[in-house]
Amino acid sequence: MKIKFLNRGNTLIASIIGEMDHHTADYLRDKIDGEMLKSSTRNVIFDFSKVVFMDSSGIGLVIGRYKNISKLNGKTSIVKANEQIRKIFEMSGVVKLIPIYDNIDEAINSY
Amino acid sequence: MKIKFLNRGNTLIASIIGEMDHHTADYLRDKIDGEMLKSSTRNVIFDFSKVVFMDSSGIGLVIGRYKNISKLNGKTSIVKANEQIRKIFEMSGVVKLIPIYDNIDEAINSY
Amino acid sequence: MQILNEFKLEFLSKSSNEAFARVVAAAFVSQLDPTLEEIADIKTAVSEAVTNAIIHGYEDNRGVIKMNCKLFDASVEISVIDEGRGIDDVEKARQPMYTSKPDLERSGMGFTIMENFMDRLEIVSQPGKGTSVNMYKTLKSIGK
Amino acid sequence: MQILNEFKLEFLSKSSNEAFARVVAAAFVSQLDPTLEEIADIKTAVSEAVTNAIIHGYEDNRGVIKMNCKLFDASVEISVIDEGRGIDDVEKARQPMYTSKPDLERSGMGFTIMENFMDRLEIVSQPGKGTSVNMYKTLKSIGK
Ligand SMILES: Nc1ncnc2c1ncn2[C@@H]1O[C@H](COP(=O)(O)OP(=O)(O)O)[C@@H](O)[C@H]1O
Ligand SMILES: Nc1ncnc2c1ncn2[C@@H]1O[C@H](COP(=O)(O)OP(=O)(O)O)[C@@H](O)[C@H]1O
Repeated sequence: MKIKFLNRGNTLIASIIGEMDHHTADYLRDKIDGEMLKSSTRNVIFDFSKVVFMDSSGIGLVIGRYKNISKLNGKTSIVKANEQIRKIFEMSGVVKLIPIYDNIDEAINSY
Repeated sequence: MKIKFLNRGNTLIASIIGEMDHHTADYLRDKIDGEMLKSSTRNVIFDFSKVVFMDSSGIGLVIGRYKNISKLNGKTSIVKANEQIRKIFEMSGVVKLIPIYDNIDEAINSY
Repeated sequence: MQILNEFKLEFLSKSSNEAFARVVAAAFVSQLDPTLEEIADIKTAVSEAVTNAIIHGYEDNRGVIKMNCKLFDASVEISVIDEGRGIDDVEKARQPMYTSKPDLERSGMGFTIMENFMDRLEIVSQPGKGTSVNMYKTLKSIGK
Repeated sequence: MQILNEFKLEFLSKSSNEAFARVVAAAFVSQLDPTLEEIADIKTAVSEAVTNAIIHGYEDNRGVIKMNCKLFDASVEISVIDEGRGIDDVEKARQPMYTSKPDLERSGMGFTIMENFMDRLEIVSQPGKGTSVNMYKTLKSIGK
């Protein structure tokens, strides 16, 4: 489990690498929240291209960040989630709050 | 588990793909012995380049074929075994009977 | 229905065993040669059940989780059992988005995911005694 | 020595479970972050012990094999237990190249491999009752 950050304008791109479950959620939460504090970021894009597994702990993590970001009028989106992870986001209604895009440019253009 | 055969002169090249253990040994034995009967082969080269796991069932399998081939004055060799599999062949003394080569040409040139 | 293969596993309620339990279930079920999607569904359902045993059942205290698995011709049965605090109201617990631990950023979607990814979900729980989650899935890919 | 993590597994003595047992042991031990070589050694040793339980212990009849595993700081203990026919002469059985089943093309190298790939091998067997193989390995890669 690893996470990498990249800034594009006032958007933070968080690329998660590995498996997202309850075991790895605390680590990811700390890293993302820490990075949000550091930078002058408004929006966040979760890059799922290297997430090989996610269960409902991942929903909790993404929704938690979404709530914080929304309070500051920022936008949250998800890009490059695989079929299985898309299924989970759709089933849980997350997609009604957080759009899923095919790539980062699409997400940024929508802001 | 799969096995592919290729003839080069009077040498049969048996390329094993997957895991060699007690579970897969019967299948491999049938295939190899069947192929030996069909063709006019004298020598056999076991191509281990795609063997990802082997335990002592593999030793039994290789030694068993070696015995049959030797009776008919043929030669047996092993090529492209990974570190772990080499260790097993060395530990068991198989290398004293059956040489291990880095590639198929080397094995054929030694005949 | 004839049982083709079976395992019984016991492990500690540590979060590092969530991934372990998923791998074990996937490795066993793969003997039936299911599709990648079926394997992914089973891994997710197992992950939900085991995570629940750790967070809700034992509330992060040390306990033992049991996972049993049976393979049939073209289907699989998986049980995840804890001897933790149990569930007072199973009907309420099954509802989408219901969670007793919103402070831990739980989404309340665990049971919903198990229900959707498997064909049958049975929850037997006794407050103070523990919870047993039984899941069943037909592998549609088999025998086609 | 403190136990960091532990599992207990029971499965049927079917040859398809040889690969399963290897994957389970490897997945668990990988929590300690060993080298690929250490993982390969452990997989091979487990494969030998489980195969022996199937071929020699139960002689291809249906039985139950137990595999227990404990993780310590930088070492691992794995036991493989059957309730099969047992071993009459353990000293003889441990000798390289000794096999009671040469007709099945067994090489007699199983115990030798377990001994070489693990740091300690203990065999406890009672004829008619079963065999318990206990293996222990320090992971040299850890803490470096
Ligand atoms: N093994 C368990 N032991 C005790 N309570 C449980 C267990 N599994 C689930 N629950 C209860 O059911 C609720 C719903 O579970 P679930 O749908 O998985 O959502 P979440 O895990 O996100 O809370 C949990 O919040 C908890 O109160
Ligand atoms: N679990 C077991 N139950 C009964 N006998 C066993 C068991 N494991 C090993 N043995 C005996 O010990 C001998 C040596 O075992 P091993 O070194 O693994 O070689 P191999 O499996 O090739 O015969 C076997 O041939 C068998 O007689």
